Amino acid sequence: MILLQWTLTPELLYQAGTGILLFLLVVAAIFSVVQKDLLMAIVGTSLVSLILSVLFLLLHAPDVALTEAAIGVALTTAIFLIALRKTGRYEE
Amino acid sequence: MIYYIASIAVMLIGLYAVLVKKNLIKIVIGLSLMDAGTHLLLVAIGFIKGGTAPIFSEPGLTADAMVDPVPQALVLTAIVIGLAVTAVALALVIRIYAQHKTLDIRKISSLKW
Amino acid sequence: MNIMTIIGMLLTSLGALFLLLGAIGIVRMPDMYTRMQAGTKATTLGAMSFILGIGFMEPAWLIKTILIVVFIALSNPISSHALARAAHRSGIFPLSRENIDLYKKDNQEDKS
Amino acid sequence: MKKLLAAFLLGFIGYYLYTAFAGVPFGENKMEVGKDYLETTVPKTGAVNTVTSIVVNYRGFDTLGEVTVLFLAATGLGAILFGMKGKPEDKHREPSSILTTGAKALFPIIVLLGAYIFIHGHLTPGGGFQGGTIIATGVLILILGIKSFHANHALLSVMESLAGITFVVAGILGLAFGKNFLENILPLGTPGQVLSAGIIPIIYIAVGFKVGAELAGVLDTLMSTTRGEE
Repeated sequence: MILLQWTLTPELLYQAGTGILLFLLVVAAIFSVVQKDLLMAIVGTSLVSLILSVLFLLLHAPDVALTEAAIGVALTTAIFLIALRKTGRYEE
Repeated sequence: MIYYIASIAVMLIGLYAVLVKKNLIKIVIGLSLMDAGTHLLLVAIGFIKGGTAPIFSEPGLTADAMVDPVPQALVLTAIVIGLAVTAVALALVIRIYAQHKTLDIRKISSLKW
Repeated sequence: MNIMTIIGMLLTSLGALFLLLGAIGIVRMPDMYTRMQAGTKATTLGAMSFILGIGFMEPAWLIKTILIVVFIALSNPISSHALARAAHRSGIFPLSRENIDLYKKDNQEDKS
Repeated sequence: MKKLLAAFLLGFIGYYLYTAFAGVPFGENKMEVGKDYLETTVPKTGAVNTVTSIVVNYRGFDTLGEVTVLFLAATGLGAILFGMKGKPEDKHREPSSILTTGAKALFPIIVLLGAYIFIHGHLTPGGGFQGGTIIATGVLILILGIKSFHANHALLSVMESLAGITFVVAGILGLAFGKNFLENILPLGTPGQVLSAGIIPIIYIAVGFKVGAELAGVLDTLMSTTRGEE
């Protein structure tokens, strides 16, 4: 009976979206750690940064979201990829 | 509350990568994951329910209904420093690879005694 | 509700529809190139009309949104081109029965 | 064995972190410092964005240290990779003509976006670090898109030094006018205008140029390193 009383309020949608984003964050972090292909692992860290930037926006921190989007998603990934090009791609 | 759990989980995953993984790039990835978890934790501490962003962009916004700006300024600093740390660590990794032709930390043994 | 808001609502609905079509296409399409065609063309149009619709709903932001639309129209095709080229270079070939691969022929002509 | 030990340690640390943060209420109170900054930021500093006024004005000394750390990182990276410069030997390196033209067309727009972000740092979200990073991303697009492109390191170092000197001089001017280091000496202006907030826009523009030059130098140094196996 309690379940029937729930209505689809914006508050509930907001909380559900936050929960899904946090779950995806943890999943992307685990993915980037267990993946043997280092290129995929770097894509995983980039995904972590992207979700983190959306979460900062939800937490009313637009400055931090902009910084994370510019530094975490773009530049850190680029530096990782350059370093991967100079070394080996697969983890033994 | 769920923010705290998720950020602590991300920090622990990064710590696991630093402790267990043998590949140097994986270790740097773990360091950057620990950074990310700390940033989320700090910003989540400063959050206030029903608050707005700490920018007085329109008339009528009052200081009472704003989230805490101090953790955001701290995290802003921390992200930039994290980028610097990552860049220097990856430069070290490139140098080690040129010297030893491997990224496996078990095979890099010239500094052990 | 004036005419600008209605135009903006129509444009944002159109953009959301195209973004949804792009997402369905990425799931549904069989190989890399067709997937990329769904994921870049449809989302380019979707994002452009979505942002332009927001510009119509808030007329103070119209100039900035037009600039963003121009930037998306410049940058998104270039990035998808680079992506497709990198995929072709790294050995992913189209999954089709006829095996028409004009890009490979072009490359060989360039090199000779 | 090692994994088991690591899992045990992680459980230990996780439990204590959780108990430490279980007492911190989520989304309720505000620290006194933050409250004070929020109340005094518009009358004291003239900046509308509170985060910017904390980063540049209340904790300007901190930002000077941060910029120094970035400079040290760029210098150290150059020192670590010293002597590894050479021609990249990849055969797939050559960019297509679409990419070259697109990079040339996109670079001014990206620099414009970065400059917009760090000039409006005290009004809208963003600031010197973000704008500088966006400019460095534009330089990365140039490096990827144009085959024979190399960043002019002399120009970059001149830009970076001038920006650093501007920051320090803006601080010392406060001392010269009988106030503290990095204290505001210019009129505050109307909050919400571009030309307001005293020395905050000047410092943030300097920080933007400095960060952009440093990160572009870092990217160019990393890109022009050889693979290391000869």
